[in-house]
Amino acid sequence: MYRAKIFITLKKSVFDTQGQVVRKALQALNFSGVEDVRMGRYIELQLKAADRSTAEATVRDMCERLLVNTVIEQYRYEVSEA
Amino acid sequence: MYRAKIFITLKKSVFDTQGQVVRKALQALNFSGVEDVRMGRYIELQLKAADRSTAEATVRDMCERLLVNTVIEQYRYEVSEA
Amino acid sequence: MKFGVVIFPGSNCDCDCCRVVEQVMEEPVDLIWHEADSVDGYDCIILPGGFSYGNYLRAGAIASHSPVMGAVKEAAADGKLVMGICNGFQVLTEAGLLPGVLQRNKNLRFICKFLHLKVEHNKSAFTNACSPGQVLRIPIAHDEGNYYVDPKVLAEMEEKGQILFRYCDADGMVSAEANPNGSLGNIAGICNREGNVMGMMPYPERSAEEILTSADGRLIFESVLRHLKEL
Amino acid sequence: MIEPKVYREMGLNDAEYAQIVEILGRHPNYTEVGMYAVMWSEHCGYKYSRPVLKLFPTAGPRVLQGPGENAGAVDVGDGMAVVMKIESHNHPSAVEPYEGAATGVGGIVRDIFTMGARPMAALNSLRFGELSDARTRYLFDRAVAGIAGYGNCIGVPSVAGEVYFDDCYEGNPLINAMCLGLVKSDKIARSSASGAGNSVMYVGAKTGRDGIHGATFASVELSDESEERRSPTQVGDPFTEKLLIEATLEALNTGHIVGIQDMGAAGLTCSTTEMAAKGDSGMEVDISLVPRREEGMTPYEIMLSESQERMLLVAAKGHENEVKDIFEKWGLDAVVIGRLTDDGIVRIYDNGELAAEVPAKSLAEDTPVYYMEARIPDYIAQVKHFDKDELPQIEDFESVLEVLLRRHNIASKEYIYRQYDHMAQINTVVLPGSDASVLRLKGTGRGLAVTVDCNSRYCYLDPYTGSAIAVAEAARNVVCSGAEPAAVTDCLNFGNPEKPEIFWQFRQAVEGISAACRAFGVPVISGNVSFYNESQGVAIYPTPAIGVLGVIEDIERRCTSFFKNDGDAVVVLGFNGPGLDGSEYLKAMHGRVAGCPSLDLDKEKRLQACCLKAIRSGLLASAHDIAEGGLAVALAESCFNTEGSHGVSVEISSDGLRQDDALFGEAQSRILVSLAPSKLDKLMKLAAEHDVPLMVIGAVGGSNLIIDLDESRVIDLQIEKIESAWRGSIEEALA
Ligand SMILES: Nc1ncnc2c1ncn2[C@@H]1O[C@H](COP(=O)(O)OP(=O)(O)O)[C@@H](O)[C@H]1O
Ligand SMILES: [Mg+2]
Repeated sequence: MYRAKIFITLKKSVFDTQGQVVRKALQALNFSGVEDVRMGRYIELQLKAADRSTAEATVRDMCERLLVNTVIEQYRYEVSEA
Repeated sequence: MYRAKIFITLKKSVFDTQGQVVRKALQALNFSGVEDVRMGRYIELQLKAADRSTAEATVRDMCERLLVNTVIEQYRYEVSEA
Repeated sequence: MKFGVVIFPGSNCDCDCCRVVEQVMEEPVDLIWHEADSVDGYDCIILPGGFSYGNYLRAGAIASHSPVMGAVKEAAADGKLVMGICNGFQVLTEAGLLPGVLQRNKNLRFICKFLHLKVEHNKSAFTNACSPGQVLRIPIAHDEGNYYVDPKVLAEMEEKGQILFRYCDADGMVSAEANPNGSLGNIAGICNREGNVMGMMPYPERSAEEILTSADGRLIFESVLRHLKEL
Repeated sequence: MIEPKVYREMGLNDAEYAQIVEILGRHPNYTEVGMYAVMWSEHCGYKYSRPVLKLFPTAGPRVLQGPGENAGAVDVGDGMAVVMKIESHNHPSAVEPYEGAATGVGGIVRDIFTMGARPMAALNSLRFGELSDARTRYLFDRAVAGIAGYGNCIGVPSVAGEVYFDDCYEGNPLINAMCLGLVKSDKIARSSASGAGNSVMYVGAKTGRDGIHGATFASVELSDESEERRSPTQVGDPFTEKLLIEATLEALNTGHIVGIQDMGAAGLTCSTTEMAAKGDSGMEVDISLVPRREEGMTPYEIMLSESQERMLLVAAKGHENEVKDIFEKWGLDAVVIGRLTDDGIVRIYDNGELAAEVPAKSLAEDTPVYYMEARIPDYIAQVKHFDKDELPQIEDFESVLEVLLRRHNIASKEYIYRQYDHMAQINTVVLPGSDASVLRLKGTGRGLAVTVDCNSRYCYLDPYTGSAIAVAEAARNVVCSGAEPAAVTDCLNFGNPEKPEIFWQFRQAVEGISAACRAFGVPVISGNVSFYNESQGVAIYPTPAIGVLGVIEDIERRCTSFFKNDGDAVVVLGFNGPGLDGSEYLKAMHGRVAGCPSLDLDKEKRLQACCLKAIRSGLLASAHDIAEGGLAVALAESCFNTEGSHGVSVEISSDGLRQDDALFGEAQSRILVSLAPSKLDKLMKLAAEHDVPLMVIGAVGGSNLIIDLDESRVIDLQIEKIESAWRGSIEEALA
């Protein structure tokens, strides 16, 4: 059993409209030194795999095929034994 | 300048509807060994702070006051120098 | 009886509420800007539906920190009536004025449709013009209306009569099939322990005129007026 | 001196480049070439379509603004005007369906409030491949979610629309968004900028490197290359759009705004040159003042950026601060970036340094125009060869009806409109699901009926007739709701116009639309052209989506398509005839797309007049256009009512037609109505007056759909059962 953590963010070239609004909201709450807020998604899952590198390949495949909208998003992941 | 990464997930006691849907979708794509998919949010931001421990305290404060709904969500964060 | 309808950036049902209060109920109403620091002089404050701050981050989260919400909290503590409709309900839970949270609909999609609500009891400021168990035909339109609250809190809410509306079928049966969004206990509307702050996901102002195929939503506004007149 | 490779890549040919050199009397710089290239693209400059579009009738007693502005406008009484337009967002949606569809909504909504009108309703017209294809399911689901995500957030109800599924759209889906808004007739805002010395202001979201080449991108076929070109995809920010709506309407209300234009395709280039050209003005702008969210942007990038949710406006000198204060109150940037001049030249400075200097009209008005060759495509002769008698007879009409009701082109579209807030602003008095949606005009006793329609299979078989049918059907839908058609907006989706066969389709379609509009006396007040809808060199069916707005004089006399009372008489009003050509039945049961649909404009006009009169006189309980799936499907659809379904029982005879044609044929100019039997006499009289045939075929009642054909019972199905099949079909396909 492996545990994967997947971090998905908008590509740098894509404008993060949510992040902008959240930054302003934080500033309005007097968190004045905040900058460059990027809103992303975070997925945790468990998967069965023969070994770590198979697990990693599977996670990458899942990201490409379903979890990530690769037109506008980028991702990275960490796989560890569960 | 510090960079914070914030990971927000639903508390274990709260049913993760979206996670369920995604697990089923993955299984439909023949990712059969997948279990326990949890969908969360991931926020990256930069902040000015006198030192690391102030930065950490500020991030915690942001989470408690705005970024996290502590009725159903839990969070953890990592702060590093940017 | 003076009503105030709050406008947050992104509110979009403020005009609908005003129309119903002014044209249908024939009572005076003002719009209140989100930066206002006082809501004095209003007997009932309405937080309208819409997408305050685009519902970015979480529905209602950013609006719940608006300056006006400080004033709304004070008014609520003074016993003034506060009612949140749809996004307004989300703002009230985020602000801590009502217990629980509104999560994404179980089907993960926005749902707009007419459905039925069962009025749990008529002992509240918001339901006294209804009969207990009355079935109202009212529409919903939301993405995040799936009510959740800690089971312990729920038990207490049930006991204190804080549940005001539940989704039901046309015959008043509260069933899983009649639950549009996965809400715990089919909950569609609640109030606080004191009974002066109410939140509901369905839109009473969208069903307050016969031409809109139902005028049942009027009963909510009528209840408020009755309550205020009896004070 | 610009390399030919560079301007060609931007979409200009050598002759066009030479023309630019002649206009300027020198070689253009890189920024200028970019500006000409986008403005002279088909998408902005209409270089292929303009001569053809001149055929449209555009005048009429109600018209306050015809084509040529951001949107058209018609008088709807009481000093109020409705502003309306439809626009395509096909290519962006093929790449990123959610954001593509969302920004499509954002763009059309801006066209409406730019005219000073409050957006009151959105519609959409969608085309996809078949839902059996996984990529299509993804495109469909995400595009619908994108329309919902954007429209719901800005509080503009999405009240109506249409969707068709056909393999021809698999590689090239269509997303057309339509919007209408309400404004006082004497408060319509315009995009012409005049008055030297007045200030040019930039308002709204900041500029980034989004969608550069968007307009030229829409003017080429989709290929692998566009995968790269697409890269910075535009993302929508509906929250900012909502603020922009409120701030713009409030600012226009001050009376200090002289001209206003949204920044859509070709961004600042388009808005600066078009506004100046329309007002016979020049303009000086310093782009270093443009609010931006990325560093190091070049003049080229700033002038061509298609970042969303931005507008350009001209404020009367001395009143800039009043305007600025309003935008700032709504949390938006508003910056004076330049001023108007009177020499007709647009000068772009970057920090005081001249970056571009071009005559406004040479970009915005004097664009090259091409008279393209048109040639009849080979397939036309083949599809015309259609001998009905060769079709095998099908005996089991019950199962045919069940198949048709499940066809995604016929099944309930509830899966889609459930996701749209269609009630915001509390005007929607006939909700989606009926032939047209009806909006009340608060405080007037009147209402509007709106719809958008196009059966593109008919248009493929015969672009002229098919397009005329699209107008007829949209108008008929509006009439069935009790409204008099008042205006048309059209979105012309076609393949590559440089191919003579495509250009032929295009011209035929415009001629067909024009003929129908003339016959019905309904002007075209706005529209949009989308070419290059091809993938791997194969074009989509010609798809001219037709939006029609109708006015209901007495909102109490509105009508829906649903049967209401047991015992009501069921009547076919109109002209029976052969209708298997291009029908859904022919495609679904025989796998054929063939024949030649037909339409008699004069009969259609009489039918619509008669039906409208009947509704206005309070005779009818329901009226439903007989369209895809023919009479049998129309009967079923009239039975299905969310407020309580009804059964129906009818007896018909095939009267010289094949039996399948009598049941499922799609002959035009027919309306299925129901009414109290006591009113039948009056309806017959009215029909006779209009010289419209009428056939009483049965009565509402029971819990089944029963059809006796030529005296034998061919269909007897439980409403409950067929209704749930019809309602659930699209959702099942996605599960
Ligand atoms: N098919 C058409 N029918 C009628 N008018 C059209 C058509 N296509 C374009 N127009 C009109 O031409 C003008 C320019 O169209 P367009 O470039 O799409 O507008 P925008 O500049 O808002 O994108 C508009 O007034 C539009 O209504
Ligand atoms: Mg425009």
